[in-house]
Amino acid sequence: MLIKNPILTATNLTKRYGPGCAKCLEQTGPDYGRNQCPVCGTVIACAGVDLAIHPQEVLGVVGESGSGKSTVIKMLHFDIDADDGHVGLHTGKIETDNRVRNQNVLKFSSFGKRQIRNAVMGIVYQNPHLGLRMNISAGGNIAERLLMAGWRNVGDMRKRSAMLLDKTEVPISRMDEAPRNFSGGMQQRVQIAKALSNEPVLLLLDEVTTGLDVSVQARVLDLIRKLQQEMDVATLVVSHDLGVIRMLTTRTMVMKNGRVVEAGLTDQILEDPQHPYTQLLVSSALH
Amino acid sequence: MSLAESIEQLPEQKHASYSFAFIDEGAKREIRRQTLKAVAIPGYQVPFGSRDMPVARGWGTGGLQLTLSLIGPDDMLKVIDQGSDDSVNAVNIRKFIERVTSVNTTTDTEKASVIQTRHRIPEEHLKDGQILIFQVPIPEPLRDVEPSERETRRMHAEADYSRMWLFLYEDIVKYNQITIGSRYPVMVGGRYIMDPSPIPRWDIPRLHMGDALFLFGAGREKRIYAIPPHTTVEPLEFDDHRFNVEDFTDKVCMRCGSENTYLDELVDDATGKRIYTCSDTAYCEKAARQKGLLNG
Amino acid sequence: MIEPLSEPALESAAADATENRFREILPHLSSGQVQSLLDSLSKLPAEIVSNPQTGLIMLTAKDGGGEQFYLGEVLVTTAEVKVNKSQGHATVMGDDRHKAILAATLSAACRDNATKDTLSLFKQTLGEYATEVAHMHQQERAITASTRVKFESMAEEDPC
Amino acid sequence: MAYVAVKGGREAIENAAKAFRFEQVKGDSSPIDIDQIKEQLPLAIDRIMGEGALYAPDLAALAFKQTSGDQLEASFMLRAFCTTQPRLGYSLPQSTTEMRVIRRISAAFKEIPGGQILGPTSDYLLRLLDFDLAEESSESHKQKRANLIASIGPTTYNVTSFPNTFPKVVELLEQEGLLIRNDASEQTHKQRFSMVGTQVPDGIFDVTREAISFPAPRSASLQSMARAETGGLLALAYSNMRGFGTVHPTVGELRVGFLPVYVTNPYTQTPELVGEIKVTEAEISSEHRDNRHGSAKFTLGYGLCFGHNETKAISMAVLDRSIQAEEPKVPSEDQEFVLMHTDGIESVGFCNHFKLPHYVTFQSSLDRLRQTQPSTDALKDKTLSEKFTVQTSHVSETKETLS
Amino acid sequence: MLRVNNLSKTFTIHNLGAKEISGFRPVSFEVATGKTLALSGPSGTGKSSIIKCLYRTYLATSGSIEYTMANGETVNLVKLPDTEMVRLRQREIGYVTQFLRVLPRVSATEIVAGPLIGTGVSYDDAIQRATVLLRRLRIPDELLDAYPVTFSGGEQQRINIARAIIWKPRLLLLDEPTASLDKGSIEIVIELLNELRQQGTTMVMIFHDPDVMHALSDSIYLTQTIQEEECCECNR
Repeated sequence: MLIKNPILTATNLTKRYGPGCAKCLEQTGPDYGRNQCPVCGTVIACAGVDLAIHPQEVLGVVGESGSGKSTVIKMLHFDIDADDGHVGLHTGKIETDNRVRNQNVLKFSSFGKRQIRNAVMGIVYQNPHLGLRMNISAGGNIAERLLMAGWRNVGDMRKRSAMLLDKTEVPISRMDEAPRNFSGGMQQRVQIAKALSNEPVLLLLDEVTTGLDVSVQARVLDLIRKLQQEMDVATLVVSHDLGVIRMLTTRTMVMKNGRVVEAGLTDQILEDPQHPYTQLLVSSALH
Repeated sequence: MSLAESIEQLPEQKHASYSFAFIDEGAKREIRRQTLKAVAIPGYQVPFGSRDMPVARGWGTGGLQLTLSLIGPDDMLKVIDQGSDDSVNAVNIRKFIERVTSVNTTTDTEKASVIQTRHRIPEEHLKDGQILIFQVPIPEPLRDVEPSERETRRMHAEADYSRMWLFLYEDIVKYNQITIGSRYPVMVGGRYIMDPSPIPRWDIPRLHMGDALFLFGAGREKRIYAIPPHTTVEPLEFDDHRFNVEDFTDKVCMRCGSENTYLDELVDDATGKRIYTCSDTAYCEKAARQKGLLNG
Repeated sequence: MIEPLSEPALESAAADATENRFREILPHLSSGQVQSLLDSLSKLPAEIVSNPQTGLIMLTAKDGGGEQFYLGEVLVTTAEVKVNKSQGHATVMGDDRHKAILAATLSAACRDNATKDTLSLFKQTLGEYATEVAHMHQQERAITASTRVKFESMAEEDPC
Repeated sequence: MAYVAVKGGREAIENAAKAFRFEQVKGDSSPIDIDQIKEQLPLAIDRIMGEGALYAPDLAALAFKQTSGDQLEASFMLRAFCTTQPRLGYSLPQSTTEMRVIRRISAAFKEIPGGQILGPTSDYLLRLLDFDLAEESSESHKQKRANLIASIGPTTYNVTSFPNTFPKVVELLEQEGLLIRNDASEQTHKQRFSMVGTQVPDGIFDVTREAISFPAPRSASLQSMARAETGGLLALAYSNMRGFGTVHPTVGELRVGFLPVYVTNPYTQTPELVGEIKVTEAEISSEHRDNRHGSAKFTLGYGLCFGHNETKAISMAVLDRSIQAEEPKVPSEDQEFVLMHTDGIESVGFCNHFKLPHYVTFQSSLDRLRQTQPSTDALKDKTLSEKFTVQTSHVSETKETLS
Repeated sequence: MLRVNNLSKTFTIHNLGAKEISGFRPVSFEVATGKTLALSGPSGTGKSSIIKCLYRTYLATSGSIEYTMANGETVNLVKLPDTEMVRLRQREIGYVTQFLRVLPRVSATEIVAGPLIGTGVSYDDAIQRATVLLRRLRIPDELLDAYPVTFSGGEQQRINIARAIIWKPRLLLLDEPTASLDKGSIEIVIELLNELRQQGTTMVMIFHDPDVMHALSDSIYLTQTIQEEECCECNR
């Protein structure tokens, strides 16, 4: 059977905070219920995480706070440097360049990483302050990514910004207003518009609905799902909320104490969880 | 010889004797080395161990250190401030350099081999072999969008200039034009965004593909950077919002009659009317003399 | 009373007792005193190798944890003097050529076997100044000691 | 007519300098002797040397006199003087444990080994004007000295039992394991150039020879603060202590005294005593919750400066502690912010440079502003007085439209 | 096309001290291409669990499910990598239950058109075909653009069935999709499923109503009660 190659493969993603020692990996993880090494005090934010994201698919990562799921997404977006691991890209967009093909992009210079990020990624953070400049107009926020990609025509950028804001259901009349004045849900929609502005191959969503009112959460989720269908962009969804995972994803990884404890089809994870932690997570969510 | 005799023969101690060009030789060598690096990487800000000068930080110590480390006895020096050779600070700096080097000075742009300037490029075309040294208060073009030096250095390293462009974009959104007056950011050699020092936009086009060497010294901020001859220098602009210089349409210098120079705007005490004169006073004088407007 | 020298200086094999003592006292001498000490050596066959140089040394300090950093510069004068075949070098604080020459000369003389024993007048004068400096130090020390806060001792007298 | 004269600048400058000198000599009093300044105003001299980063009391006194008592200007003169002087070498690394102490107190412990020594301090003096000082003569001056010596002199106190050196108070905390030391092994910075004729020690940053970049090694930040302006350090340290920060300092130990200075003798290769310099040292401790070990510990802040300047040493120690914050949340925790804004010479120069003419740039801004204003063309040829009236009415029109 | 060999499922409930619960007695059966098989047996014999194992919503504990794909290649659905299973669900295997599990705030036609769009049909075309199908299932026009969450049980089931059959899967798994339908509706469903059958869709099904079962199935597989010690079926 012909399976399209994944656009991103990551192996052994590892991030630790602290000096590290020989016992760090042995004595942490879900079996011990901790991610801090009892010997040297190092915190293992995540270790040995493998994942692959295929074109157009939506992969979920679920786990409680401190499970390492946000660390994973931030390492993939190069927001934090991985201590170990390999990430290869096969997006079909930038691999014509031999410097990217078959390379571990984690080892790239920050300049190289920035170029990759600009070319193929979009990210939406839980906290809009991380993804948006609150004092810059909504249109300007979107234009920033276009400027990164080399756009140099104000009129063209404004057209594209307007189109994206329209798509994400932000009134175009507010394009020149700063997101500081917007509601949380609207800020999230501007963030999504910004993330999509460079037509990313990979969209990273980090707890995008956490902190929003329930009704607003629903609208943002609907929007993401709609855009996801329309734009066929591969998406990594990180959330502690099984409802979000159920609604958006087809495959899911479950993380605890910095490790992946289980991975499978989302309906299987929800209906036939294998790992004790997943069973606990599912039973507490459903009942 | 006895100790008493030996002491007798000691030359008299001279307290106020400074070495040529004030700065000690080791420091001069270092500044030259950093200058060479700056020339090799056009537009890149090279950190250097800026020395304390006997003029205040912010008063041209960067330009002064460049001038003093490069100047030789055969050089012909010109110093201007606001385009004028007789502006107080220009006078002060020229006096100091004369005192510690005894080089010859001139007001004639054409004759000068080294020109130290604050805020202007002379109107006359600078030739191959001439060096124009700018005094720079704030060498970091990204300072207005990012206060942290650590962060701006990262931005330069990664050519992450979107925030600078965004600043210009927002300006256009708010005011329908870029509101930067002087200190207009430029892209040098297609790689580094550079602060051209607070020269007016009028002077920006003359940095592009010039014949002379442009050096920039920021003493307080401890940075040297350069535009070597024949380097592209492009003001940041959008396809649909072009860079433009100050508008002096229909205005002429009342002293020399020049129609295409950067002008100072003055208010006539007697009439209260606005009048204009060339900012570059040496050029103005030369032009006036050529037109027979001045004697001598 | 002059403080004893710290370890590194004492360990120096070449250091001469007179020179060490002189070194301790030197910073506290007035220019007149320096002059009379120079006078006591005036007959010494001494040649100033190069003119005394005023300049800076960077003071390397250590913080509580031993981390080294530069505290600031100290104005010093250095001199090199040759007595017969012995070279003497000295660095003294301040812009003071005579002090530097004096110190360098003494350093050279202490290393020169021929002149080593002709320093009696110098030693005598130095002795007088040392007493004066020591007296001054003792005064300062006493003043410092007088500002020590005395807390009542809570502990029983040690029976041993 | 105009701001900057086309001609005549040179003459005016020279006369301005004369006018400045005239201010110093126009009174009838006799000139001050350098020694008088040095001996009778030692704290001023200490500050000048500290901020000028040059230990040279005679030059500091001279500079103080020359600048009419402007302490920052005097420091500035010392710095400029340094530029003209060759660097002959580096002292041997000197620890303050060998300090000849004249003052030494701890706010952490009541009784400390060696005792609390108050030394020469004005801390407990009432800040009341002493009008007797207005009536001093050489004789009364000497008499005062004699009286002071007599009242606290050698006979009264047993000097022999007075120790030569004192143990460090913070070591008491260290022995108990209550202290996290700064890791001295982090000195990884290498000098990128070497001076002619002198051996430059590795691993110590020298801000006088190299431009600082961030994050800066600790040696760079200690040196920067040691030469920083007292008031600048105080303002930032105060902001932290007062609540815009988390350092709650306890002065573990404050000492004032004399530090021996050694260099290596080029012939004998042995340490050679050059002299001694007065310094002030402060070690402050602040409680710190350590995430790694989950327990609270004390961390140290360190301050050391030329001369007797306790405000500076304590402020420096507080800032040394605060800028070690991993994620700066307030200005005083941001290393770049603290180090870049506390140098007195640099900030005073930049502040004053705004006095220089800026009209080329102003003209450029004017051009921009006029373009953004509606119909200013009509105003251009009017006289100033007319212009003001027009502008006023323009503003009121706008207001009406808005309301 | 489908060969189930000694398939079993045991649930390990870790929160109850790793208690093991059997899902069904091991089963083995085959279904040829274009044929339909009904699972029949008393309630509690794990019929739904078997279907879920076939769809990989449950992970089988042992045994194999050999499935021959459209390209002729045979794979074991128990071991198939997740991503390939996702692809099979998009291209070949459909699944329908009596419960509507769909996204909220999506209109009836869009829900039904969804799988078609997934196979590459244009949005407008897919909506058009969904509308036709829903009308055939007698969904009133005014409900076509409404959210099915608000529909009656019977209407929801019809939406569910429409969604399952519109894209004509190669293998359709049905788990009581007609449980609460009225007789008229059931007849339409039977008619539609028979049309699918004639077009070659293979089916594995559970129908409580024997009439429906007989109307649709070529053969029947009887499921058996789990042994006493194996306890009851998991109530999931």
